[in-house]
Amino acid sequence: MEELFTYYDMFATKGVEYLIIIVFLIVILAFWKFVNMKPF
Amino acid sequence: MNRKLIFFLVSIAYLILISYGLYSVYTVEATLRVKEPPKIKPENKIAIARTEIFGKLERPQVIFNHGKHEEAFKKEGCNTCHPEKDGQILFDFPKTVKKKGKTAVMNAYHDQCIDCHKKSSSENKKTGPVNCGDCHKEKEKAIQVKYPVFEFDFYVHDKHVKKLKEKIGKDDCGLCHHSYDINEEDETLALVYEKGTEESCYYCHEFGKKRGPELTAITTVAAKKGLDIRSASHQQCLNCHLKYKEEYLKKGEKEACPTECSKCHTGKYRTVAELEKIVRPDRDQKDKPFIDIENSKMKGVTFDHKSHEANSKTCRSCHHETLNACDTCHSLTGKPEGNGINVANAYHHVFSEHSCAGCHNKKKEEKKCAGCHHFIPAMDVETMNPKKETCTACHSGKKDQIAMPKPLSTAGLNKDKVKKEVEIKVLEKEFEPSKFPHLDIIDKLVKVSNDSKMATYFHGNLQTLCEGCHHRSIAQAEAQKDTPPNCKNCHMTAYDGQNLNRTRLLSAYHRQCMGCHDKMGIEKGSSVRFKEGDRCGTCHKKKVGGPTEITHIKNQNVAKQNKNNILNVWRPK
Amino acid sequence: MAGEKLETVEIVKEKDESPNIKNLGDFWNFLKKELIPRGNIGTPFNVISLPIMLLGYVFIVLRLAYGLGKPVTNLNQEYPWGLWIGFDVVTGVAFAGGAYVLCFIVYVLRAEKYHPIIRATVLNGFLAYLFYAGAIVLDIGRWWNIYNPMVGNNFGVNAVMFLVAWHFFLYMIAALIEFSPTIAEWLGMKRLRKILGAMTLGAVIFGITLSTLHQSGLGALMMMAKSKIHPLWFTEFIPILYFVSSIFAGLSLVIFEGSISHKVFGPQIDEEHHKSYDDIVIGLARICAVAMFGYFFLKAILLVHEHALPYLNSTMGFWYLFEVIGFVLVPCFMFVSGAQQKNLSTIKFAAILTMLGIILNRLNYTFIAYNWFVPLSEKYWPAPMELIITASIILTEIWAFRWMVNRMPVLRKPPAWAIEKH
Amino acid sequence: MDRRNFLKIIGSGVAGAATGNLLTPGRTLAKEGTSAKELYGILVDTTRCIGCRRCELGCAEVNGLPIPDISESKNENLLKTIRKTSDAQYTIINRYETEKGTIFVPKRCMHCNQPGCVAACLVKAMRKRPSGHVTWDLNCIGCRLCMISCPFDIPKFEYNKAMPRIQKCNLCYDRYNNGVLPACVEVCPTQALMFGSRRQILDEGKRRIAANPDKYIEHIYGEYEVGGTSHLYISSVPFEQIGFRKDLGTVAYPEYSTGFLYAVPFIFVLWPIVMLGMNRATKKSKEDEGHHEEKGKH
Repeated sequence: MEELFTYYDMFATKGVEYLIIIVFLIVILAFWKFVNMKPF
Repeated sequence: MNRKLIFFLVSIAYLILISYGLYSVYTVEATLRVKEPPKIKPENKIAIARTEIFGKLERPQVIFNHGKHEEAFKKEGCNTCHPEKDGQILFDFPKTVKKKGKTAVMNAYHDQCIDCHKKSSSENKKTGPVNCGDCHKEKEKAIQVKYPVFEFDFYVHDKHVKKLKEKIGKDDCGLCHHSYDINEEDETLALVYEKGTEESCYYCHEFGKKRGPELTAITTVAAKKGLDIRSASHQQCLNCHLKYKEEYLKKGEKEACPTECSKCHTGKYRTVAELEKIVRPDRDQKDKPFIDIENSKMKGVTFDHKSHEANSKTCRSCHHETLNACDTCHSLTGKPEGNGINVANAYHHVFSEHSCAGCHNKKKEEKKCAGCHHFIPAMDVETMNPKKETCTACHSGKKDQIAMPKPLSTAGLNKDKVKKEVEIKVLEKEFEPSKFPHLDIIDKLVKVSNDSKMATYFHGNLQTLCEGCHHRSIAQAEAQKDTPPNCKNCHMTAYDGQNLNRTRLLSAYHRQCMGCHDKMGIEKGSSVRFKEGDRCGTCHKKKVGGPTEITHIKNQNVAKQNKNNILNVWRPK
Repeated sequence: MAGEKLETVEIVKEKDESPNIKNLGDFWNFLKKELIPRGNIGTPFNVISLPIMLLGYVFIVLRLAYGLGKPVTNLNQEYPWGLWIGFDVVTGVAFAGGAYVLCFIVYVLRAEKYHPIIRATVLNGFLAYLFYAGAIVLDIGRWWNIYNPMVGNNFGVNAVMFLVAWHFFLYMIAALIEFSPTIAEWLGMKRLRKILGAMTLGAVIFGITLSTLHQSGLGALMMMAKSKIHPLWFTEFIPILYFVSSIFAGLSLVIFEGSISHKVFGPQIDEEHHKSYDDIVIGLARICAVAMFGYFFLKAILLVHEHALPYLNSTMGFWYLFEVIGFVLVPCFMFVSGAQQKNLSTIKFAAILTMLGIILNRLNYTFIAYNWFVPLSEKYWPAPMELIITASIILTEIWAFRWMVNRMPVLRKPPAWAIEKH
Repeated sequence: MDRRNFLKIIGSGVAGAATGNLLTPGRTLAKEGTSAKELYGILVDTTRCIGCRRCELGCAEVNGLPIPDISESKNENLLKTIRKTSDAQYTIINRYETEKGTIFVPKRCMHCNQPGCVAACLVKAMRKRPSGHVTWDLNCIGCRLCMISCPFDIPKFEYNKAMPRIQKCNLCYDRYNNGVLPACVEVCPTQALMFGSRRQILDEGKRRIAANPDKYIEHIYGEYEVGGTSHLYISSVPFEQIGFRKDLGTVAYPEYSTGFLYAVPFIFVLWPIVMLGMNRATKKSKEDEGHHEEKGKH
């Protein structure tokens, strides 16, 4: 009579997280270059 | 210089953002619980969402004003929008869907609506919108349009029977009732009508929860034709109504043969009492069938079918959609048709609406019964060794005769044994003893019992009523004792250390009395009363040294006792 | 220290002969001599700060007399922790993080470039702990029991608070040891100076470990408030977030504080330090930027990880975005561009933004996004007395800082005898 | 009781530190069945409570709190608002209007099997007694982390006292030691409260639900919530309608802090090693570093 049992996928977000990591790895390269650019 | 200016502006911007943000965050109202989508009165409107086809909608649903269109197309007739098949209008929409699939249906909708609107606007008539936003209104997104189910009760049934009779001169139930011959090869001839085999529409036209090979076969056919209960009944009723509407209008009977949604789906339902006088449809059922399952252990039951007809709104409420006798589907061991429920449970299952026991339990929940009965656990075949009388009440084994016990009366009561008024002094420290009008209550109960036929039949004798409060007290034993069956005979004043769950006297009284008052809806002395703040007073008259004074005294004691204990000293705010 | 009065900056010429202290008597005289204020007293800073401080001390007495509740603080049953924990302790400690980061860079990684500011930073960190973390004594309801986590027989070893308390205590000692050579130089205790100097590396490493743990520990305190903190802020990784944010929080405070003390104590600072200073700040800016960049992505991942995306489109959501973008991403890039164009003002501005962001972040955890769903009537905001007490604590710390800087070789070169190569 | 424990603490003093109190982790690992002692608690049947507020009276009397005025007139206004337990009231009764009519709900400490407040306390002032009572002691330093860590907002702090205490229901621990029922249970006129071992009250709750399935909803609040509580509720309406949070989850609250706590020793071992290593590694690359500085300069 109470709420039904629903399956809660605790790993639902993993895929996106990995995507973010990939993005991060790419961006960090650019960022690192940017940071260590010779001051003008 | 320039940069300084920029910094200044940026910091100003940040300041504003922070202060505004803080303000809005502090004044945010909690969004912990979701709120109900608003319902509107369905004034012949229809919410077109068709989520069963479209799934999640890209645009808000359309609230379609059916009434208006009906008005507009009086002359043209329903078939302007609704498809027609061999003289019968099928009340679904759109008229023609080219092929399957979401987009096809969507286009069909748009074409049919918008084309018509365009057309009539080109004929510069007053017409509906053609732009998306005018039909798919964002503000109507969450609105729910729910039509209450129409109940084709005995009153309506009877009316139809009479009307049709005076139309065709004889009563021909075949106009509505039919059954489907699954073995018939020729589809067109499959629908047959045979007198005395009428069923409820739900029997074939409600899908899903059907049992038995034959019936499932039939329902699948019905499903293939898309004749679920909704469309089937609309088709059946409305076509007929449309046919006769005109001539009734000529006669000036405006109300006859309604076709607007809200005329049938009123949401008003007749009560059993209102329907009591109506003659029930005759399907040559017996008045007092003798139910006797062969080679069953119990004696047969003579069942007063007639009085039960009068006390139920539809045949379906006992017979499921089929109007067969119970034992056609429920055998001693249970068959697939009967959902595997054996005959014993079919009659005695406590929580079913269709079984005797279940229905009677529902009755016991009614105000006037619940007072006593909500304390008495529901009894079914699983109850261990019930009293003999309990079974024989129904299982008399006497064919065609029902021994109706005579109504109860308090005449025979021994007035000096049965107190007129009982004084309860359990709380006399705080209150005056509360007076319990013993005899009046008995009289009241007797009256209640006598008013109901069912109660009269099952209560049998006065002792039964006593057991409502004096539960577990055996009449014979009480007769020999000279002390009355006091509550304190069993319920001790203190807690039972061994069994903390045993009810002690204090709670026995409160729960018994207040429970009964609650259930019987007697405001006075029920816990509902606590709303008005008038609490103990109703039963316990105040006395000096009552709660208020006690509170005061105790408060001083606590204060005193706290004085000499610095760490525990309590300072009022 | 509250008693002593301020001097404007005035050149203190190198003390080549430092006091030689034989016994307590000498020390006492020396201290008395040192405690005497120097230079003029009526500077605007003093005129403003002194009354505030004194008022603060009065209020502190009030708080001890009348308990925590109104009128002193606005704390209520819904919000057990307010400004004193949220700002003084949690944020203050985060700002003190600069000490351990720089120690790591200088003593562990031997980036000598940052050596000139290490003493000031360590001193700053030490004082921050002493005063801000000391403020916890005010906030603790039953302060007379404060020794219980250290002495007695019921240690709640399972409690995060227990760790934090001990780490505070130990880290203060570690920081003191790190700083102690300076004091020794001030007192001219040559032998002691040697011993203490030898102890530095050990103290540093111990200190860094402790900092790692209690910086994150402060976050871990909030772990059991799961049902109260808004899902956007609550994650199982709060400790890590706190640790990472403490890195750039501390460094940006170092930048900020450095820029001020370079104005105020300018004359004490020798030439080459002055020259190298810009370079140092730029370097710090770079470190900050990278740390913040990482922090931002951590936030992004956690946002997804906690299934918190749906909340973004709400008032709290916007507040969250404002915090993450406005106070992490923006300053991050300001730092970088500032470093590019060797433009200190940009960097300083970014530093200020970052510090603001940290304050907001910590306050979010303690009372803004905490119990966010209670009605406005039960919400908490700092009471005036609370604010003044906080202000007075900070000011006191600044006074102490200034006093020590002016007396001890913090910014100026240590006495000749003390310069040893490491 | 406070004083007694207080003296005990003073008495044992520092010497007690060695008595293994340190060595054994403080968290109570109370599992029914496995331990000879059982957790005790109260089963609250919200369908029986009639909102007479006698429990508030009894509780206040026993615990030396201000006696609430439970007379009719007062009651009315009080019950209009949904109240919370306060530093002057360990237990309160709230009134909710639901689909099944008026329902009165007594609220007090849930006495979790794994209490957040206990896990949060750095001086073991909050303690989960072997008998299941969660009690507060005078060695508390008043950091109020227990208030933050309690999923039910039960511990309350006396803000307006120079010598404040944390105030919360302790299930009448001292009465329990004297073999007396908790005050609220003692005075309840309808036995809406049933005291007993958690096993008993859980069984009883299930029995009642099974006996009248259409009266109760099939859920015992506290059976699994926050890892199980010794204070159980059964109700005729879904619990969110009578002011219970359904989003607390079934994880014991201390579990949330374990992640950090378990990491601490490892970091204490690893960090020094790693940093010593770094320090050693950077030693050689001296001139290299100088080189860097050259770069930085121009």
